[in-house]
Amino acid sequence: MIAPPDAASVSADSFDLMFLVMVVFSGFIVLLVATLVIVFSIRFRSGSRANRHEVRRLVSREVEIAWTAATAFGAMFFFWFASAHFLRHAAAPVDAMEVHVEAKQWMWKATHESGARELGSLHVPLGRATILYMNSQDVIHSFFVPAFRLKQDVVPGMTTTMWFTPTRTGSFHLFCAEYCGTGHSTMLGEIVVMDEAAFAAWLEARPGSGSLVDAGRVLFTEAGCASCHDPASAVHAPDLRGIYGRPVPLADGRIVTADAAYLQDSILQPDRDVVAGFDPIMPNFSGLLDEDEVAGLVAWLRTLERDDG
Amino acid sequence: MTLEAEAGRGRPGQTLPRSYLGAGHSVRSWLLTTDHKRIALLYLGTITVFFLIGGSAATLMRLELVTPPGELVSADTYNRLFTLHGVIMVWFFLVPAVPATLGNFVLPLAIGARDVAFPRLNLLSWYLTIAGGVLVLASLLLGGVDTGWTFYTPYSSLYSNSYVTLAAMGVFVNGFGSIATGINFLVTIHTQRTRGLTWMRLPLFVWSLYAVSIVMVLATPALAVALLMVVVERLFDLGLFDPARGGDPILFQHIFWFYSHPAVYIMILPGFGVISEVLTCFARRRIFGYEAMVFAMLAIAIFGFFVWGHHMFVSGQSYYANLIFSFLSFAIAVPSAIKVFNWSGTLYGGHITFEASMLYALGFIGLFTLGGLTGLFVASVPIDVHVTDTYFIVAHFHYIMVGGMVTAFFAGLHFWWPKITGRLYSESFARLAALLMFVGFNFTFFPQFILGWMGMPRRYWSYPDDFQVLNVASSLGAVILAAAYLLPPVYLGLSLWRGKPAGDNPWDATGLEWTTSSPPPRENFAVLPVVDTEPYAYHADRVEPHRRGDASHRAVSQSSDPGDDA
Amino acid sequence: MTRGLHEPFATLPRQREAATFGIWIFLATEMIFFGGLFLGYAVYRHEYPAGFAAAGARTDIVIGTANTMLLLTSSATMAAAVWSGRAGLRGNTLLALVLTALLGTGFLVLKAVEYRNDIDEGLVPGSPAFPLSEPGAELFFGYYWAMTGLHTVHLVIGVGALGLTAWRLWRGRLAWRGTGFLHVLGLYWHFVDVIWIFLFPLLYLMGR
Amino acid sequence: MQRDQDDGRGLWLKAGAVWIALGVVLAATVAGAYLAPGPLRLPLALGLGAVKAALVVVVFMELFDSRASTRIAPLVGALFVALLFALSFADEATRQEMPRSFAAPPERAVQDR
Repeated sequence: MIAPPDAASVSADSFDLMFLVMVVFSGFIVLLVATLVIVFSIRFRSGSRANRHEVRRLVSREVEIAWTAATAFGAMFFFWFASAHFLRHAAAPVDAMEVHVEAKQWMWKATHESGARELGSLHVPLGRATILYMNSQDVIHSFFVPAFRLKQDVVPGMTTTMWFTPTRTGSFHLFCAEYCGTGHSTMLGEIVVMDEAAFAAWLEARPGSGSLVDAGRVLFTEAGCASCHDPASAVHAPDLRGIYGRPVPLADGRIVTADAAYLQDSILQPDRDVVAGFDPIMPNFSGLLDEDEVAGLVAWLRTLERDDG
Repeated sequence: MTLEAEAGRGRPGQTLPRSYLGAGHSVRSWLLTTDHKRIALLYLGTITVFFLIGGSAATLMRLELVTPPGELVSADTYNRLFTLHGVIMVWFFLVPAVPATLGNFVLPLAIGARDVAFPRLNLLSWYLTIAGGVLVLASLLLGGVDTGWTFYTPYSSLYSNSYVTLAAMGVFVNGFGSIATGINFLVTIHTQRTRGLTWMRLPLFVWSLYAVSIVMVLATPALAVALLMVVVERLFDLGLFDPARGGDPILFQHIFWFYSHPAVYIMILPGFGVISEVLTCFARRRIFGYEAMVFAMLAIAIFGFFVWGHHMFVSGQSYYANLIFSFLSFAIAVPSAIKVFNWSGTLYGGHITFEASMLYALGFIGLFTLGGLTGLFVASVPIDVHVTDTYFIVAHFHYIMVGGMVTAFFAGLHFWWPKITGRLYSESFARLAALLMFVGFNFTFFPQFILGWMGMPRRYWSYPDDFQVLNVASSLGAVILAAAYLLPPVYLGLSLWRGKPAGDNPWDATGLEWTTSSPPPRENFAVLPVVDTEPYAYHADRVEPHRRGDASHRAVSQSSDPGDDA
Repeated sequence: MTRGLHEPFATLPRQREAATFGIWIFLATEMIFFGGLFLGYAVYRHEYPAGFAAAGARTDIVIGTANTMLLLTSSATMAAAVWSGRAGLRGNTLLALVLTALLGTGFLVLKAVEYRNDIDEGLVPGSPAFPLSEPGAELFFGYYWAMTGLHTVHLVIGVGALGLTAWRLWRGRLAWRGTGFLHVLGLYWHFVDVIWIFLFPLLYLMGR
Repeated sequence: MQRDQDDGRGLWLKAGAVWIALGVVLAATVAGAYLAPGPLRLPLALGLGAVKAALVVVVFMELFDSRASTRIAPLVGALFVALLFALSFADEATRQEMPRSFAAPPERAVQDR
């Protein structure tokens, strides 16, 4: 399907207009050059009876000056056109909602002003300016939301910002656009735009909703565990059903029992005790999940065993 | 030992000396040669090998991208593939392709010189390229590099656990080859022009080599120091860009792009020169606006250094820098546009024939125009914010580098092949390859503009399903393109055995290189030529347009050429 | 046949001009090569003036100044070598070349002592014994090592070239008359000296 | 190739004179680093460095005895270093001032190789 990207922010609409103007202009120039080349090629092909008089120096200089001036004018026009748009959208409104975004190989984590956190997704209210303050814990990442026509690198050692006002509800792609290592193309997320009321309700329900097990179940999907550990996943990762309490053979030959401590270590220091037959590809979640969240995940894994019998 | 001292040199009427190809057949006579023509052939062999390696990597990537999930290769392998493709194609194919290969062969001939100013340095350049290539290939054999050709810190310096040091050193060493070539060409053009060949009589190909040498000499050291800083950071933990110690990863990008943006012009400027030679020859027309073309090339070479920041609009650099670099990037559109219009103007009033070189040249104008115009998109900050690091950028720079430079390389290779080898290739096969390349190229890369606009990020091993249709289209085009690239080695290779003798000047071209025999003798000219006209005097009496007719006419005129026995 | 004349040149003066032009272009590339490191230094100094002052005060000003004097002296002897060569004074040239090489070696010896002291004091980025806590101090020493290290590599190459040249001159294997070879070598040597002239105040005199 | 009849005393004197000048400027540079008022130290040190460099470049390297094209080469080199500095500082000096991190300080990741 070749469909134009969703336009879901204020700047996306003005981007689309500007893009269209440039496409039309470029199309015109391509047509002009192609016409010149093709018409001249046919008319002045060897053996044609076209009139081939010498182009006088004076004329050729005038033509030269004319198209140099025209190009210079065009270039400056587009600079003004683009920069005016850029400056209009440079500064965020003072009342913008703040969200802090942490990037890490290879996941996104957002913290709302209320303290609510989410992994791999970002919920924002419709029609309200939102500003993101972004930090990276390791390498350079880039926060890219095609539907907003916005992208900003997230650089370790500094804070970068990005702001937008969503204009459509729905769920949109979030990509990492700066190459960041093995999992770069799986460093995905979604931006969920909700109307104000739904967002308020979502935020309300966010911290400590339900039991530890429920939190763990939600997190198992949201933090991206399921994308690899689901039995149907294409990634080669251990199946976690019934893992709790079982002996696990490790790559270095040892055998350990998958108790709570082992599961917790595997989430926070995945490189330490790799299961035999699997590559050490699991990302390190330390710094992204707090103690409660890890505890929730472990609790959820425990129930998995019970369900399986 | 002076050349003048050799007995019997330079006397008119004497039988022509043996061709440079016959001046020795041992391996040693090639590996220790200081003849610019032989060094050019060494480069030709080298870049062909690297082109095949880089092309294979590209083919594998396109195959992987046929389906949305990563199925063919692992993510790590894919990352190593695109890094390898970039590193090899940029530094071991595109940068040496026209300057060190065609330029090396043609430059001394085109200015009526016996050789470049420093022949031994010229050979050293080749050895540096080879040494760099060996290091890069060694890193490939050990397990590859996964940083992307841009080597961004801190990923390259602190996080990547691949063979970054080895590959970076390879590029570093190769860079010195590039610098040596640049110095050599600058000094050659300054000191070795033959009598009467004033600056404003230089063919545009020579001017383009002059401009590109300036860029090579001034830009490459920045790459060298950027990579050196990454290497010492990896080896000695000096932390030059380490954010944990207060370092600034964006600083690396400034130094890197101070080289790598001008490097785009290293890769395209010589193409401008080649196209100017080919167009004028097959249109039988003086170049439209010679002076403007010269100044445009020099302007591009110099202003190419002012615009690097447009690669960094979303990097976290300051708003003010974004505006400054955006302005400067728009400014550089002007000289590029001058060139396109002047090439079109050159066709006006010509006697145009459509040999393979000419087809490549005409294709170049179209592809470069599209590549250049999409440059306006990335020069505008708000548009670049959306399209940068997506397939739009991939398509944009492939239009410039493959659609532009590779097309120009083939145009030049076909144009000078009879001079290099003394043989004519099959014109119909060559035309077929040219058309196939044009079609295959557009088929491969035009869909990528749309993909980027839809938001598909680059360097993705797997991708959401919405992008599949265009990815399949692009991969299909890549098959055509790959097939087209395999054609020239076949028919050009065949021409060495089966090709008709070319004669000294098969295209009736005006450059000095066409006044000596094909292939040229070791010392290029029996008597150094003297120049008394401006270049591209196709309108002059001695090359009346109607003299060039169909191929049969040319064959007759060749058979009367004496002394050609290559 | 003129000794030292190479293809494709017809006359020695022309070849000399070309060689001079070539080496000057090379030196221009070297300026940009070092320029990248100077830029890094400048950017971080702009960002962390206090850290850079504190770190700059820890370098060894005695050895630094002595080394600067050694290099300045070697530049004078190098110039004497080039001028002697031009005047056709073989003995004088040889003497001046050897002196220059010795002064360069002296610099390297002092630098080695200084490096050892630096390591003993833990003035190495990432060292557990790194004595300074100001932000940016580690970056200063990162650049200190990178810049002086790169300069030292250039100097080693220079001393090697000087030694080789002196030996070839002594054995009569060098076409030194009129070829401009000594001048080219001298230009390289002086350039390495000029780089140090700027490194010295930036690395040793800040924060005194 | 005419041979100079003197034993080269002239050239040693010339080199010695420049050497003394260089030594004096070096002494001034070191003294300035301790004595000059703070904000002036860097420009003073670099200015005196430029004087030393100019002595070496003009007298020892004989830049101005060369052909015009040769003289331009180092000038262009210097100009492009200036360009690198100017445009990089156009960014570095005008960055938005913002705290380095809004979260916990980034920890060093454990590196494999």
